[in-house]
Amino acid sequence: MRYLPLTEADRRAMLAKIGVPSIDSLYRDVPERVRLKQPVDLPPHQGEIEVERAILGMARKNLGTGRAPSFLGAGAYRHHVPASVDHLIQRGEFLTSYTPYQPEVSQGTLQALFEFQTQVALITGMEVANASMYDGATACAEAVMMAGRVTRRTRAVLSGGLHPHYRAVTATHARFLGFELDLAEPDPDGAEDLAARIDANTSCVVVQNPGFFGHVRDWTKLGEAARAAGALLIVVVTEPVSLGLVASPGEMGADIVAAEGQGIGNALSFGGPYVGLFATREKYVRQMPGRLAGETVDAYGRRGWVLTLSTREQHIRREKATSNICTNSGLCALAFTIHLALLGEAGFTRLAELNHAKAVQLAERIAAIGKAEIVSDSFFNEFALRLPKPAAEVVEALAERGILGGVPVSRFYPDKPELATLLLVTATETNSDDDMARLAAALREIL
Amino acid sequence: MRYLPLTEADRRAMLAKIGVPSIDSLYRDVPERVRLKQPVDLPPHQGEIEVERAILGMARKNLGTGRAPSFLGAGAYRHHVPASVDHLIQRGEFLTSYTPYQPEVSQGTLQALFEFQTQVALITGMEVANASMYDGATACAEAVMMAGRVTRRTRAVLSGGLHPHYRAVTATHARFLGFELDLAEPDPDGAEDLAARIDANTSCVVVQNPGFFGHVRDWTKLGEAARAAGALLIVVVTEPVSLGLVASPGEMGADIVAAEGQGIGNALSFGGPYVGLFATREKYVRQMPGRLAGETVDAYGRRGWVLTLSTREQHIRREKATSNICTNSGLCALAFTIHLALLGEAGFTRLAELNHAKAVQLAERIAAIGKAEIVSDSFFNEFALRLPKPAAEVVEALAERGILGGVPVSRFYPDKPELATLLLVTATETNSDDDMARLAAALREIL
Amino acid sequence: MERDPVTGTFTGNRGLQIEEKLIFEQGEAGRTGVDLPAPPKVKDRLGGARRKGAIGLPGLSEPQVVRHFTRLSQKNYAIDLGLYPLGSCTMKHNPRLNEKLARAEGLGDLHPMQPESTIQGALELIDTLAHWLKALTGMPAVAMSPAAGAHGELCGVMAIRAALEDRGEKRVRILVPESAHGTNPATAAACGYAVDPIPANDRGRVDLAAFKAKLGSDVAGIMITNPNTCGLFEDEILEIADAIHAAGGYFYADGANFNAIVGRVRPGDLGVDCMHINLHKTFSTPHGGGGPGSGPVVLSEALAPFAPLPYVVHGKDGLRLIEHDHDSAATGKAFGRLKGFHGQMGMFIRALAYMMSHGSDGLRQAAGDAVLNANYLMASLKDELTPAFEGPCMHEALFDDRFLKDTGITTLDFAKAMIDEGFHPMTMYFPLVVHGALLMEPTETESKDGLDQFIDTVKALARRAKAGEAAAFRDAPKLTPRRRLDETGAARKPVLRWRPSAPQGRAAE
Amino acid sequence: MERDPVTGTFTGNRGLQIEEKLIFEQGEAGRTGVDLPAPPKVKDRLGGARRKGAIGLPGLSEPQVVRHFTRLSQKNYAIDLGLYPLGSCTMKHNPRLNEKLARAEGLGDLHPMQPESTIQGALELIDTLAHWLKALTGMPAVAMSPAAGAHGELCGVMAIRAALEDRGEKRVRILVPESAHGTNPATAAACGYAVDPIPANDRGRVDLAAFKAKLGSDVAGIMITNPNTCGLFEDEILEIADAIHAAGGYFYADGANFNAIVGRVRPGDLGVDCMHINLHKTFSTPHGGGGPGSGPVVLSEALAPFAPLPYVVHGKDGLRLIEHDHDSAATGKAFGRLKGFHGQMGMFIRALAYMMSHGSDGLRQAAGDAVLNANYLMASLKDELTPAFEGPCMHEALFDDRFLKDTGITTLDFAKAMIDEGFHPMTMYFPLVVHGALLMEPTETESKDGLDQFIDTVKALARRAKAGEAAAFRDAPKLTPRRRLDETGAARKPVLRWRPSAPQGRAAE
Ligand SMILES: Cc1ncc(COP(=O)(O)O)c(C=O)c1O
Ligand SMILES: Cc1ncc(COP(=O)(O)O)c(C=O)c1O
Repeated sequence: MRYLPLTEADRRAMLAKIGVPSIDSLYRDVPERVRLKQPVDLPPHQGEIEVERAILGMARKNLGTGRAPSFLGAGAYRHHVPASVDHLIQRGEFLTSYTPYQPEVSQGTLQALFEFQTQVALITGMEVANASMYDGATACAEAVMMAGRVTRRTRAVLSGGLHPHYRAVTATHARFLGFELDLAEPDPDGAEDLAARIDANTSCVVVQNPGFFGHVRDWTKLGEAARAAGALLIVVVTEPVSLGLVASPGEMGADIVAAEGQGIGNALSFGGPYVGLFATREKYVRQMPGRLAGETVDAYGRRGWVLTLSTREQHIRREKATSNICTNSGLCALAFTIHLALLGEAGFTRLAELNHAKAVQLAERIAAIGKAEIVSDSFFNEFALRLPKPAAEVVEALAERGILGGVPVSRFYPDKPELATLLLVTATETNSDDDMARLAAALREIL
Repeated sequence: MRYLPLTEADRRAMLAKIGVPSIDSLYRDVPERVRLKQPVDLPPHQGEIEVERAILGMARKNLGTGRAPSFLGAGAYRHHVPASVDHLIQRGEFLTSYTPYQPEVSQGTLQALFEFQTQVALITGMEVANASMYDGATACAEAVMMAGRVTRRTRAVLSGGLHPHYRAVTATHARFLGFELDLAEPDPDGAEDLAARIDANTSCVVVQNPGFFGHVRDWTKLGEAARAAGALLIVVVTEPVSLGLVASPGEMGADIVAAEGQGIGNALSFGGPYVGLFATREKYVRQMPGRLAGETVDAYGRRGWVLTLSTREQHIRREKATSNICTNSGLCALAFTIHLALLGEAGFTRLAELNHAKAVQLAERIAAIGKAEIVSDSFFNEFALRLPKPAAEVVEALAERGILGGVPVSRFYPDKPELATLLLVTATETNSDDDMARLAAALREIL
Repeated sequence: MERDPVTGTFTGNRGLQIEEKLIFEQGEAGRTGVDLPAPPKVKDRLGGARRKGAIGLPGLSEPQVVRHFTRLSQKNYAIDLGLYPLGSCTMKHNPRLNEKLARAEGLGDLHPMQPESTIQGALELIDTLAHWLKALTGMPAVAMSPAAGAHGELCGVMAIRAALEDRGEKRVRILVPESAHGTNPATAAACGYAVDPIPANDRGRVDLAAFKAKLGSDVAGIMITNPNTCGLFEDEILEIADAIHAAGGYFYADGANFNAIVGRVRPGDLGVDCMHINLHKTFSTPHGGGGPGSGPVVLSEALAPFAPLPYVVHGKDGLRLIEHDHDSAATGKAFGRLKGFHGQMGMFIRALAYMMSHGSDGLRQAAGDAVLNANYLMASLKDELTPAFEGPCMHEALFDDRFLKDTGITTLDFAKAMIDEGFHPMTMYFPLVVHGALLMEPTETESKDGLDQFIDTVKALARRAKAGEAAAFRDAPKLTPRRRLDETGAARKPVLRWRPSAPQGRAAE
Repeated sequence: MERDPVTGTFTGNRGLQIEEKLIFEQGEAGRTGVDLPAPPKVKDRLGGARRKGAIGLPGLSEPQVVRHFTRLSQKNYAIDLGLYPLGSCTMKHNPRLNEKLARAEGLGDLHPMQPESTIQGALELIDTLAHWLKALTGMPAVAMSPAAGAHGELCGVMAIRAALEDRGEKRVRILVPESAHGTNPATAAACGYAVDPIPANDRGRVDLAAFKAKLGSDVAGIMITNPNTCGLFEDEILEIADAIHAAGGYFYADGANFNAIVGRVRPGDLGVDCMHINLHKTFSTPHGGGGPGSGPVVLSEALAPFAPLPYVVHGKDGLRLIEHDHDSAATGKAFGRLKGFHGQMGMFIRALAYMMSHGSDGLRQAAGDAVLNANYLMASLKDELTPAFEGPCMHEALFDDRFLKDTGITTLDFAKAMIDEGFHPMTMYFPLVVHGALLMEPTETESKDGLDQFIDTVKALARRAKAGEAAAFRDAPKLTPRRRLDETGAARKPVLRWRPSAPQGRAAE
C-alpha cells in the first residue's frame, strides 16, 4: 500500500508505546455492534497501472473537446491554457498547502490571492474583490443574499438573460432563506424591461453580460434606475474573457459583480471545479462573503500579506457569518491569476478580440447556409441560432459526425417549446478555420 | 514574443546606455558580407495553440505504445513510470538547473546524484558508480576505452550476445582511437566460447546479461578466465529491471558494468534521452569517465555533497581527460533514482518477478501455437522466437492489426539471412493478459 | 544600493530565499506572455458596448511569470514539504497519479453540456464514485454536486428542511454542539434555522442530558461531527440518533472526520440521515491553498427524494443525467439546484483514483493508521503537554494550554516556534470548548520517523517553554520569509488590492 | 534533543528550509511506494542465474519519496528562480509547452524499434527539425544522433578524420585555441589526434599569425568556437577558414555560443565544415541539473557523406530511417554509429517546439536581445569591474579579476557573495586565457528590471570588496542550505556512495 509509510514493525512499536494490543482496540469508543469486522464489500487495493487502466477506460467512452471540433459554451468555455499555468499550479507548495492561516509560511498563496483580487477588481472595473467562491452560480446567489443584507430588503429581480443554473441556484437559496424572486421570462431577444420590475422592497436587479442568449448590453441605465430606487445592480459574467473587449460592469455602475472565472486558466473538466469571482464597492466590503487577503507588515516592517476581515466569516462569526463558505476555489483562482498574468493587458485584449472575430466569422458562415437565423442582435463569442428543427436533434446529428456543435437551449428549458429550436454556439481562439468549415458543412447537410 | 521580456522602450534605454544606435551595430565585429539582413527563410513566430497543433499533428501519425499492445524491447523497455516521478523531475529546481558546480546552491541535485550512484552500485553489485553517461551504448564504449587505460592493452573481445548498437558504437571509437576489436558472431543460441578469444593483449571481454537474444548466463567463469589473463570483464545490461531477479554483474566478478538505465524511470521516447549507468571497482575510480558526486562537510561541519575527482574530467584535464563527456543524463538519472526509491527492495524485486512471469506466460502462449520456436534457453522478460517466415513481415502484419509485436533481428542484422526469421519479443508489467491474448491470436492468424 | 538591515544583503534576498514584488510592480505595457494570432478583421457585433479605457493589467513575459510564481511557491509550507498536522483538515499525501488522471483526454476536456451520448464514461465515473461512497457509508443515496464541505452542509440541511416541509412541518431550530466547526451554525442560519447550541460534557462529547432537554417538535435536526472536533468518537451516538428521530428531527452528520472511521464504521449504521464527505480530506484531493474541494452528501431513504439536481440514473440506453425535476426519471421532489453544472468532476476523478488505489482493505488500513498515528502522538506527548480529555483519541490528538500555564507563552507563540523548527503548526484555538486548544491530526501518511522527530521537537519546545524562555517564543518565527505579521493593522485599514499609489510598507525589494 | 548551534533550532531546520537525510537512512524493509499485482506463478526460466542476496535498496512509501525529492529540490538554484548568468552555458528560460509536447501520446511513448509504417510522424519531426537547423546554419546536412555538445564534437571530428582517410590522408594534429572549452581538446584526443594549442591575441581572438604558422599538411583541422569563449566574434574568421581549407584541413566550429548569432549569421557563410549545436543551450531544452542534452552536427558537402548512422531520408513511400551503410539509400561512407537508437528524440521535440514558437523573426530577435543584454551588463559594470577586452561583446561579458587586486578577495569569493544575494554566479576561471575570469551570460530571457537589480548588486559588492571587507567575502555564502564545502577533503578521501557504516560528517539531522 504505497501511500502508507507505517510498517508492521512500526505499528507494533507504536501500539506498545500506547499500551494497547491492536489498532482495533483504539476504536473502543465505537459501540461494538456498529464496528465493521470486515472490509466493506468493494474491490481491494490496486496499483497505478490498474487504476489508470480503469479510469482511462472510462475516459475513452467520452468524446472530449480535445478530439472533436467543439462549439460549446453556455457558461463554460474552452480556451487554450498555456502549459506553464498547469505546471505552476501543480507545484507541491501550491497544490498541497492548506488555506493560508499561518501567514509566515503562506506568503506564496497570500500574495497570489492579493494579485488575484486585484486582477478581478481590474477586469470587472470594481473596487474590491474576494479570494474566490465555488463558481459563478453560487457567487450569483451569494451576491443576491448580500444585496439583501446591504439594503435590508427581501425581493430580487432576475433577468431572463441570466444563466438558468444561476437562476436556479439563487432560487434554491431564496426558498430556504425566505426571500422573494421576480424571475423574468427567458429572453432570447434581449428585449425585457427590468427597470419596470423594481419596487420599494427590491434589493437588487441581476443581469448577465453578455447575456445567456449572447447579446451584449450597456446596463448603465438600469443601474441608475436601481440606485434611484435604493436597489443594487448585480452584473453576472459567465465568460470572463469577454471583459477584455466588452465594457466592464464597473463602468456600467454595477454594485456587485458575480462571475464565472473558469474561462481564464481553468479546464472544462465537465463542469467543475470552477472559480467564482466576486467583486463589489469598497463600502460594502464588510458585507461580502468569502475570504480576503490584505496587505500588512511583519515584525521587521517588511511588506507581507495576511487573511483579513475574517470577522465576516464562519470560523469567527459562526451563525452570524456573511456566508457559510470555507473551502473555496483557491487553486482555480491561482490558475486564473497565472493565466491572466501571462496574458497581461495586451494579451487579454487580443484574446478577447480574437474570440469575437472568430465568433463573427462563424456567425457569417452559418448565416450563409441560409437555414439558421442568428437571434442575438449583438454578441461576444457566443450567439443563439434559431434552427428549422429542434436543436437537441441537430446536436445529436452533429455528435454522430464527431462534432460538438453547441448547446441546445432546451437542455435548460425543456418545458418551453418556444425555445426548442434555439442553439447556443460559441467560437473561441481554439477553433481553427477547419473546425468552423466542418461545422458549417455538417450543418448544411443536417438542416 | 512570449519568451522575450525586453520591451521596445527597454531596448532603446539599454542601447542608449551602451552608446550604440541599434542592436545591429553590436554585431560590428561580424564581417559585413556575412551579416544576414533578413530573417532566415523559415516560418515566423507562433503561439502555443499553433505549435501544439503542428506537433500533435505529427504525433498522431505515429502509433504509440500507449495505444497499442506492445512487445518491443531490444534495448528499450516499456515500463510503467509512477506519476510522481514525472511530476518531481519537472520541478523547476531540478529541471532548470545546471550541472551542480556551485554546491552551496546545488545540494538537491548533488544529494540525488549521490543516491543515484549508490543505487547503481547496489543493483549492479559494484563498489562505485558514476553520475551517468549518455546511454548504455556509449557507456559500453567508454567501458572498453577505460579497460584499455587500466590494462594498457589494445584489444577488446565483444560477445555476439552484445546489443548490435553497443557493438557498433564501440567499433566506431575503436576505429578512431585505433584499438582492435574481436567481434564474435551474433549468437542466438548463447553458445559462444569467449574465454578462448582472450589473449595477452586483451584489455577486456564484453558480455551482455541477459543477452541480446534473451538468454541469461552466469559469467563468473569467464570473469575468472579474463582476470587470469590480466583482462577485465565488462558486463553490459540493457534491461535494468532484470537486476531485481538476475544475479548481479558484481556477483559474477565484473570489473566494469555498463548499462542502460532507461527501463527504470524513463519513457521510451523513440530512443532518447536515456541514461547510461557506469559502475566499477573502487580501485579503478580514477580511470572512470564521467562526473562523480562525493560526500564532504561544509564550513560548519555539516554533511554535504560536491562534485569530486574532477581531475579526471575535460574541464580540468582537457586532452588528458578520461572522456570528453560534459553534459550527461542528469535528469534521466534523477528519474531513475526517484523510480527506484519508490520501488525499494520489495517493489524492485517484485517488478522483476512480475516481468519474468509475464514473459514466461507469453512464451508459453506462443509456444502453444506450435508455429514458433523459443530460441532462448533461458530469459528474463525478452526472448527470441524463430518464426516460419521473415520476422520483419510478421511485424508488419501485426502492425496492420494495431499490435506492436516485437523487434525483428533483421532490423539490426539485415545482411545475415540466417537471422531473418528471428523475432525478439518482450513482456513487461504493462502487458495485460488481454494484450497477450491479442498477440497470440494475431500470430495464430499470420503464421 | 544599501544593505538590508534584516538580511545583511543588498537585495534583501537570503541565498535561495528570494524576495518577489507584485506582478503589478513588474509589468510593462505591450509585453505579453501569450502569443496569439492577429484577429481576423471583422465588423464588430458588440452592439456598442465596447470597453473604453485600459484595464490596467501588467504585461509580463512567460519567463517572468514562471519565475514569479515559482518564487512565491517557495514561500509556502505544504504537505509535500513536511508534517502538516492541522487538526480537522486531514492534510494527507496527495498522489500525483490523481492529478494526471484528472487531466486525461476525455475527462479534463469534457464540456459539461455535451450530449449524453458523448459522456457515458463521465457518468459512469460519477456513478462508480457514488457507489463507493454509498458502500463506505452504508447509505442508500448520495448527492454529488456540492462543491465543498460547507456546501454539502447546505445540501443536507436543505434536504432536511425540504423533507420536513414535505411532511407539512415547519420546524425552526437546529441543535449544534458548541464544539462544532463554524460552518455548521453558519449553514443552519443560511437555511433559515435558529441555532441552538448544546454543551459538551466533561468527556468532550455531546452532553446527552442537555441535548435531550433541548428536543422538541420545533427541532428540525441535530448536526453532529463524529468523530467530533475533539478527536473523540461520540460514544452515545446511537442514543442521540434514536432521540432525534423519536422527536421527529433528522440527524445531520458532519463527515469532515470520516477519515478516522472509513472502512471501520458506516455512518448509515449510526442512524445518520445525511452526511457530507469532504473528498479533499478523507479522499485526498489536494487542498490547493484553500480549495477547490468537493462535498458529496450521502442521504438516508427519508431524505433521498429531496436530493438536489442534477443526478445520474441508469436509463435503458445507458446512464442519464437528470437535470430537471419534471423529468420522468426524476423524483419530483428535488429541493433545487446548488451549483452550476454537475459537481466537481475534477475532484471526483482524483477521489475515485484514490479509493481504487487503496481499495476496501487499504482504506480500512488507512483509517486505522490515522488513528494509530494520533494515539501515538497522544501517548508520546501526554506527559509533556496537557491532553484535553482522557482515553484514546481517534484520528487527532487534542491538548489544551495548561502546560503553558504561567509561562507567559500562548498557544499561538508555541505554534510559531514550531514553524521555525520546520513544522506546520497544529490547529489552534479550535474546538472552542477547550482552552487554548492544540489539535493535532497527523494523518496516516506520516511515517513513524517523521512523527518521532515531531514528538521530540514538541517536547523539547515544551521544556524550553517551561524553562521560562518566553521571549524566544514571542519572537518566533525568526527563520521564515516573513516574521509575525500585523493582522490587527491589516483589518483596521484594509488594503485588499494593489493600486499604483498604494502604501507599500517598507518595500520588500 | 539539543539545539543545533548553527540554526538555533532543535531540528536543524530553518523554517521552510528543511534538512533531509539520504533515502538509505529512511528505508524500512518491506515498505514500498509502488503497488504491483502478485506475479503469476510460473516455472522460472532464468537458467539458474537468479540473484541470491538482498540488494540493499531502502523501502519508502510514496509520500516519503515525494517529500524527499521536493525538499531536495528546494536546495537548488534554477532558472525558474532567478538570473543564472553562467557564461558559455546559455541558461535561458525553458518553456513548459515543450515539456508537455515531449510527453504527448504518439511521441513520448514511441519505441525506437517500431516498424517504419508506425513512426512516420516521428521521422517527420526529426526531418523538420533538421530542416530548421540546416536553414539557420546555412549548411547542407545535419547528423542528428549526438547526445550532447561534446558528443557532437566527436561526431564532427570523426567525420573530418573519415573524410581525410577517404582522401587517403593521415593527418595527426588538430589546432585548438587556448580559450577553447575543455571538451574541444578532449575530443580531439579521443579521436586520436594530437592537440596543438593556438594562443589568443590581445583582442581575445585567435592569433592569426600564430595560427598560420601552425598550419601544415599534418593538420587535420581547427576547432573554433565562434563567438568565442571570451564572448567575442572571431572577426578574422573568414581568413581563418580560408587558410585552413587552403592547407587541406577542415574547420570545426563549436556551436555552443550559437545563441548569439542565430538568425543573424549563418555558420555556413563563414566556411564552417561542421558545427555541433547544443539544443540544450541555443534551443532551450532544459539542462536538468547536468543533462540530458542533444548535439546535432551540421555538415558541409565535403563531410556530409561521412555522417554517422542512422539518418532520415525521403523514400518513395514516405520517410525512411537509414540504419545501415549498405542500405541502397545510404552513402556507403558513414563513419559509424555514435549512440544507441536514433538520437535524443525528447530533446528534438522540445527544440522544434521552441523554434516554431520563436519563428524565424523571433530567433533573430532572441539573438539580438541576448547580445543586447550582455552589452548592457558590460556597459553598466565596466567602470566598477575590469573588462577583459575592449569593445562590444556578443552574448556574454567577460571580466578579469584586476578589480579585486589587493583586496585579498578572489573571483571565487566574489562569486560566493553573489550567492547570498540570490544570484547564481557567473562562470569563473574560464576561459583560461583571462586571469580570474568572470564570464557573464545573461541570455535574452532576462528582463531589464532583473538585469538592473543584478548590476546594482554586483556594483555594490565590488565597492564593498574594494572597501576592504575581505572577511565577509571569504565567509560567504552564509545564507544557503550549506556554506562552503570542503572540496579538497572530498577528493582526498572520496566517499562516492552511501554505505551502512559510512562516516556521516556531523549528521545533518
Ligand atoms: C469539522 C468541519 N466541518 C466542516 C468543514 C467545512 O468543510 P469545507 O472547508 O470543505 O467547506 C470543515 C473544514 O475545515 C471541518 O473541519
Ligand atoms: C564552448 C563549449 N563547448 C562545448 C561544450 C560541451 O557541450 P555539452 O556540455 O553539451 O557536451 C560546452 C558546454 O558547456 C561549451 O560551453
